[in-house]
Amino acid sequence: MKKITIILLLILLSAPFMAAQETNEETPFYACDLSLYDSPNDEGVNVELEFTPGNTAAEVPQYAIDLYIDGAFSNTIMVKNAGALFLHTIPVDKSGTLVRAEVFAYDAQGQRQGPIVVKEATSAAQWYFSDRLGAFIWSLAFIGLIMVLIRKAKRGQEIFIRRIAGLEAIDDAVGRATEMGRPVYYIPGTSVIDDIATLASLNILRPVAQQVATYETPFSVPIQDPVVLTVAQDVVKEAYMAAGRADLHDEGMVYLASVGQFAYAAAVNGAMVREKPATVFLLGMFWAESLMLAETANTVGAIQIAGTDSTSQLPFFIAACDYTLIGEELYAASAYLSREPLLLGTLKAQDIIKGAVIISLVLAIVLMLFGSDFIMRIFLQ
Amino acid sequence: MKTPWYEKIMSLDKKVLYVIMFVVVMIPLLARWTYNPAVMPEVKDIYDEIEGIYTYNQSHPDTPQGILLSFDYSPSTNAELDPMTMSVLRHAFMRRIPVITWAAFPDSIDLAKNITTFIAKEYGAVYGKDFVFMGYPYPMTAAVIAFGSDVRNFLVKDFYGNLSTALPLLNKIYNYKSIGLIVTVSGTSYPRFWVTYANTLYGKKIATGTTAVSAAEFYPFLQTDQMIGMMGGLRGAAEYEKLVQALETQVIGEDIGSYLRNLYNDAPEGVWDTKIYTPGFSEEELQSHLSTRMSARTGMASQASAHFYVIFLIILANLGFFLSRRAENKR
Amino acid sequence: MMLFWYTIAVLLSLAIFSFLWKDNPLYKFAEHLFVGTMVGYQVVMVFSQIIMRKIVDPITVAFDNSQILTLISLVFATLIGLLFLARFSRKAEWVSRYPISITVGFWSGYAIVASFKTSVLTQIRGTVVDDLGQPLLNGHLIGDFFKNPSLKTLDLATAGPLLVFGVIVVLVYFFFSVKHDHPIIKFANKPALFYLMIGFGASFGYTFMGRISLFIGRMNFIFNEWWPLFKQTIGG
Amino acid sequence: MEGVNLMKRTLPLFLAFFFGLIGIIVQMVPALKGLLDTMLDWMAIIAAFALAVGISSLTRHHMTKIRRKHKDIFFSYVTFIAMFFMTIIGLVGYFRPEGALQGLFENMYNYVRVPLDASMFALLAFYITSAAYRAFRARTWLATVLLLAGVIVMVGRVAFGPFIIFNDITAWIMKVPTTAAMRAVNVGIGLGIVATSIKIVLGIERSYLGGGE
Repeated sequence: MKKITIILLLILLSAPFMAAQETNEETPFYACDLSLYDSPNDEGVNVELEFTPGNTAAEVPQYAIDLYIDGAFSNTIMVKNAGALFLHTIPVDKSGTLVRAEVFAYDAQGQRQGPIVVKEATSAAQWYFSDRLGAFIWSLAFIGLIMVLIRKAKRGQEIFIRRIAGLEAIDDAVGRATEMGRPVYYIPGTSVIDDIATLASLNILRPVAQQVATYETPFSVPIQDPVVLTVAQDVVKEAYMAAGRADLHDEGMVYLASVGQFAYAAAVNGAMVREKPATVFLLGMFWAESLMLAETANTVGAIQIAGTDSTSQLPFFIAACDYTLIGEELYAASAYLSREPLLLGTLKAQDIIKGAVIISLVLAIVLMLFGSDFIMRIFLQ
Repeated sequence: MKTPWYEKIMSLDKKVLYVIMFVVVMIPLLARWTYNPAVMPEVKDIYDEIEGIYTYNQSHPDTPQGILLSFDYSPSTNAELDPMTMSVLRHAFMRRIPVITWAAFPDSIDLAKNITTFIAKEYGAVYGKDFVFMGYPYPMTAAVIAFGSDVRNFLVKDFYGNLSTALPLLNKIYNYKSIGLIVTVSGTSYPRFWVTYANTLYGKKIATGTTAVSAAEFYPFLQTDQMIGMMGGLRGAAEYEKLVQALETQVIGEDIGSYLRNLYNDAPEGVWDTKIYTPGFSEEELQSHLSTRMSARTGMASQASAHFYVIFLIILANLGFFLSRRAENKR
Repeated sequence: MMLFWYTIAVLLSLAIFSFLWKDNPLYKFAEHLFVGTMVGYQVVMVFSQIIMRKIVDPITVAFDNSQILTLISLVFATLIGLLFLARFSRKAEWVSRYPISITVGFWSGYAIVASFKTSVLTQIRGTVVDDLGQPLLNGHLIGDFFKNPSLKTLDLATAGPLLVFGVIVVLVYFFFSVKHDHPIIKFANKPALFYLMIGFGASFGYTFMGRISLFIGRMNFIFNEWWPLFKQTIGG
Repeated sequence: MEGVNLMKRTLPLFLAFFFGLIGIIVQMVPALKGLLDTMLDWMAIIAAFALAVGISSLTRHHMTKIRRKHKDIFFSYVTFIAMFFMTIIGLVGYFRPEGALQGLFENMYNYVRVPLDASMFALLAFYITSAAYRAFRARTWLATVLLLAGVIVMVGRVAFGPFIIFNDITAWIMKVPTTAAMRAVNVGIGLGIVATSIKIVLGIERSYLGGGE
């Protein structure tokens, strides 16, 4: 009772001075919406700030946000009241940093009021990308399945693989070059080694080189990227040795034609017109140069066996080449050609995962018809 | 035995195809044929939006709305995209709408600067008052968000090193409130980025100019009104160019040549900063200013004749194919 | 001076175009010049962007600030890179396999989760719902068509289902380890090829326009940039 | 012999496995962004040295021509001169950015490299014509579908007046069947990439090391 009296007295006394503030306490005049939170999916060096003004620009033309990092004042951000959401990312040095934001309002007279809102947040490092978790689990399942199927394949279980026309044609295409006494060209795409398509192509290069070595046909592998060059040199050399024709191997077969896609295309087009290969392999990742190489090969009368995982270049290969490996057929080629049980096992695993993906697609669609996004959340996240 | 004609056309020498192709593309280009496109609604929408800004500015002379034009393309796609930026700038300068331009990539800085001043000069636009060029804002996301509050804090200086706070235009137009339209011209997926930030966060109107190849990617945004309009490829550029030329005839008159020649005749000294451009046109400059007024439509004429040439070839090849197959069946 | 460089650009362009007629010394010259210039340019880029910016500068900084770990990391990477030079010796050639297997291994591991997410899950998601989160198989839209049959409502009602059907049949078409006479494969075969051929034909036709623009762009350079400059310089 | 084999075969396979694991981890763990940055720097540094191998290969290719007195011997010299010229002016320009050579380097870039690039690219206008002429023939029902889709879209791209209907058909073709086909192909490619990557990390696929056992 005594306390209340004192408070009442105090309020009465201060009333003339604090009239403005008093109304504030009931329904605060200055308003804004501030949220401060740790940035998701990072190593803990950012805190996100979202700020929406709550007053009109006439009432509060400008806000100021004071930032404190681990208790020490860092800087002030001035925000013009545009009536719109203001986003800011606050960089900090390390994870576990405490960030405090205090919002002040500048009234029409330019007086600083507040702090009207204070918020805190601690930056934190995340241990996994929440949005990549689904893909990670699928990949783990894929790896497990490959292990199981490889074991089966090692025990000698037959694995059926359908016919892939483009790969069946390799034999004839190399044979044709031999008969005509003209060279075989192998172009492993124009990308770098980071591109898995390049690796897939280098995996096909080995059996092709072996074939060429056995038939004693001239061989040429022009390359665009130095790292790919070193790998391709090894592949071709070992293939010639495996075919027992190390004597035919020449270091100059695999060479750097040029760097840069169009300079490469210019050089290879020139080489093709001059040497008139009978067979040209275009396997790997291509960009706009795909059609230049394919058309020039056609002009000199070569059979072209093409394959790429670039969907934008596939139409050109389909139109201009004799045989085309579409997308995943390129990746399946090394298993198909070698018939090695280990590789065939992974191909089977790939089909099973694909089946699972199709089934989840169908289930997700059916469940969506009933308004449930269960599959979407769990399997297709 | 003589080969019948239909067998011959099935295996025409490529050289013949190439030479005819060359001729087919060159004739419209040299003869300055222009293709007269039907204007698609998505292109007309951009035009109407800018006209809307003009009407608004007429009634609000002290608080005008401006246009932010972002050069989101590098020189490799300039054949299709230059005519778009030129037409949009012509439209804006003709209507005295304040223009802010910038370049999204380091190698588009020169291109953006050249085109902006090239067009500004045609209408005697004054740097700092009628237009500003902000160079290459980096990082782009931050710059786009900075426009939500006050871009002068983020881009402290313009491309030429002037303080942003010293430019009259930027003191009037420094955030999205006074930007009537954002135009992004790009051969990349940058328009998507503009939609995400400027449209979704700030509700700004976005108009896009894009290459023929990327146009399909952005149609869904038109349907949902996240973009108010789109110019797709050379054709979209030709449509806009046509609209702008019609407007120019109405505002300035038929004879653009003598308009340009007389533009700086009794111009006062010191209005135009010679660091930006020198007033007056040489005859050669005049020619290029005139020819860029129809470059999309002459390009489009070549484009259309190339398309019809190829379709003609395809029909020819199929005719040959059918006739030879019929002859074979008879045998 | 400007004219000199512009003229070189025009002559080189014409030399490249001459290849369409037949291989000739002009093209050969442009081609070999192109190769040499590009490789030289690459050397400069590798030197300035990698050797200087990623090796020399950071090592200097790390050395000055005695950041031992950074220093070790950089020196180690450089040593691995230097192993490529083992290629020049016949005996130690195999040592260059180390940098190769490190690069190949890292990029392969790096690709696994990323590819699964972007190429598989995101694409499949896009087949269930569209950009705005609406299901592609949408009963309402089909209902709308029956209420108000027109081309527009027909398109809206069928676009989703046709897309979903297409994705599934094409996916099935590429199964490797299922025999051809399997009923599902047999069923999917024709529609899948139909979708694929439309897709490839349309993409081809669609790109055609852009490719012509490139040539027009070159010709514009010659006639609208070089020629006026040439006239101006020679005439004046 | 055992030891050499270990060094030649097993260690590279182990390195691929080890760094493959790192690749997976940095892809999944945001907290290890620092490691990711380090690895990306490493990859750039390592790849830079391969250029030496590349240049030696290019040099050998042209030296062979010169030694054999090939009829194109002159052009091989062109390549060499261009390469050394570009390298020298570029490197000198790097150390003296204000000097004349830097300007020359930029001019070489803008007026030699850029037009050559653009002209090669522009050749596609011709190649795409001859490819269309050859491929778009109604040989089988499949080829007919390819042909029709191609022609409709080509007309649709430049349609005017009464042909404007082709525009709508084009939009539909691109939106429905083309998206479906490309999407399915992409999914297959994604699975192929994942499978190939797993094979490499696990050491099942070893052709890139020359192959064999």
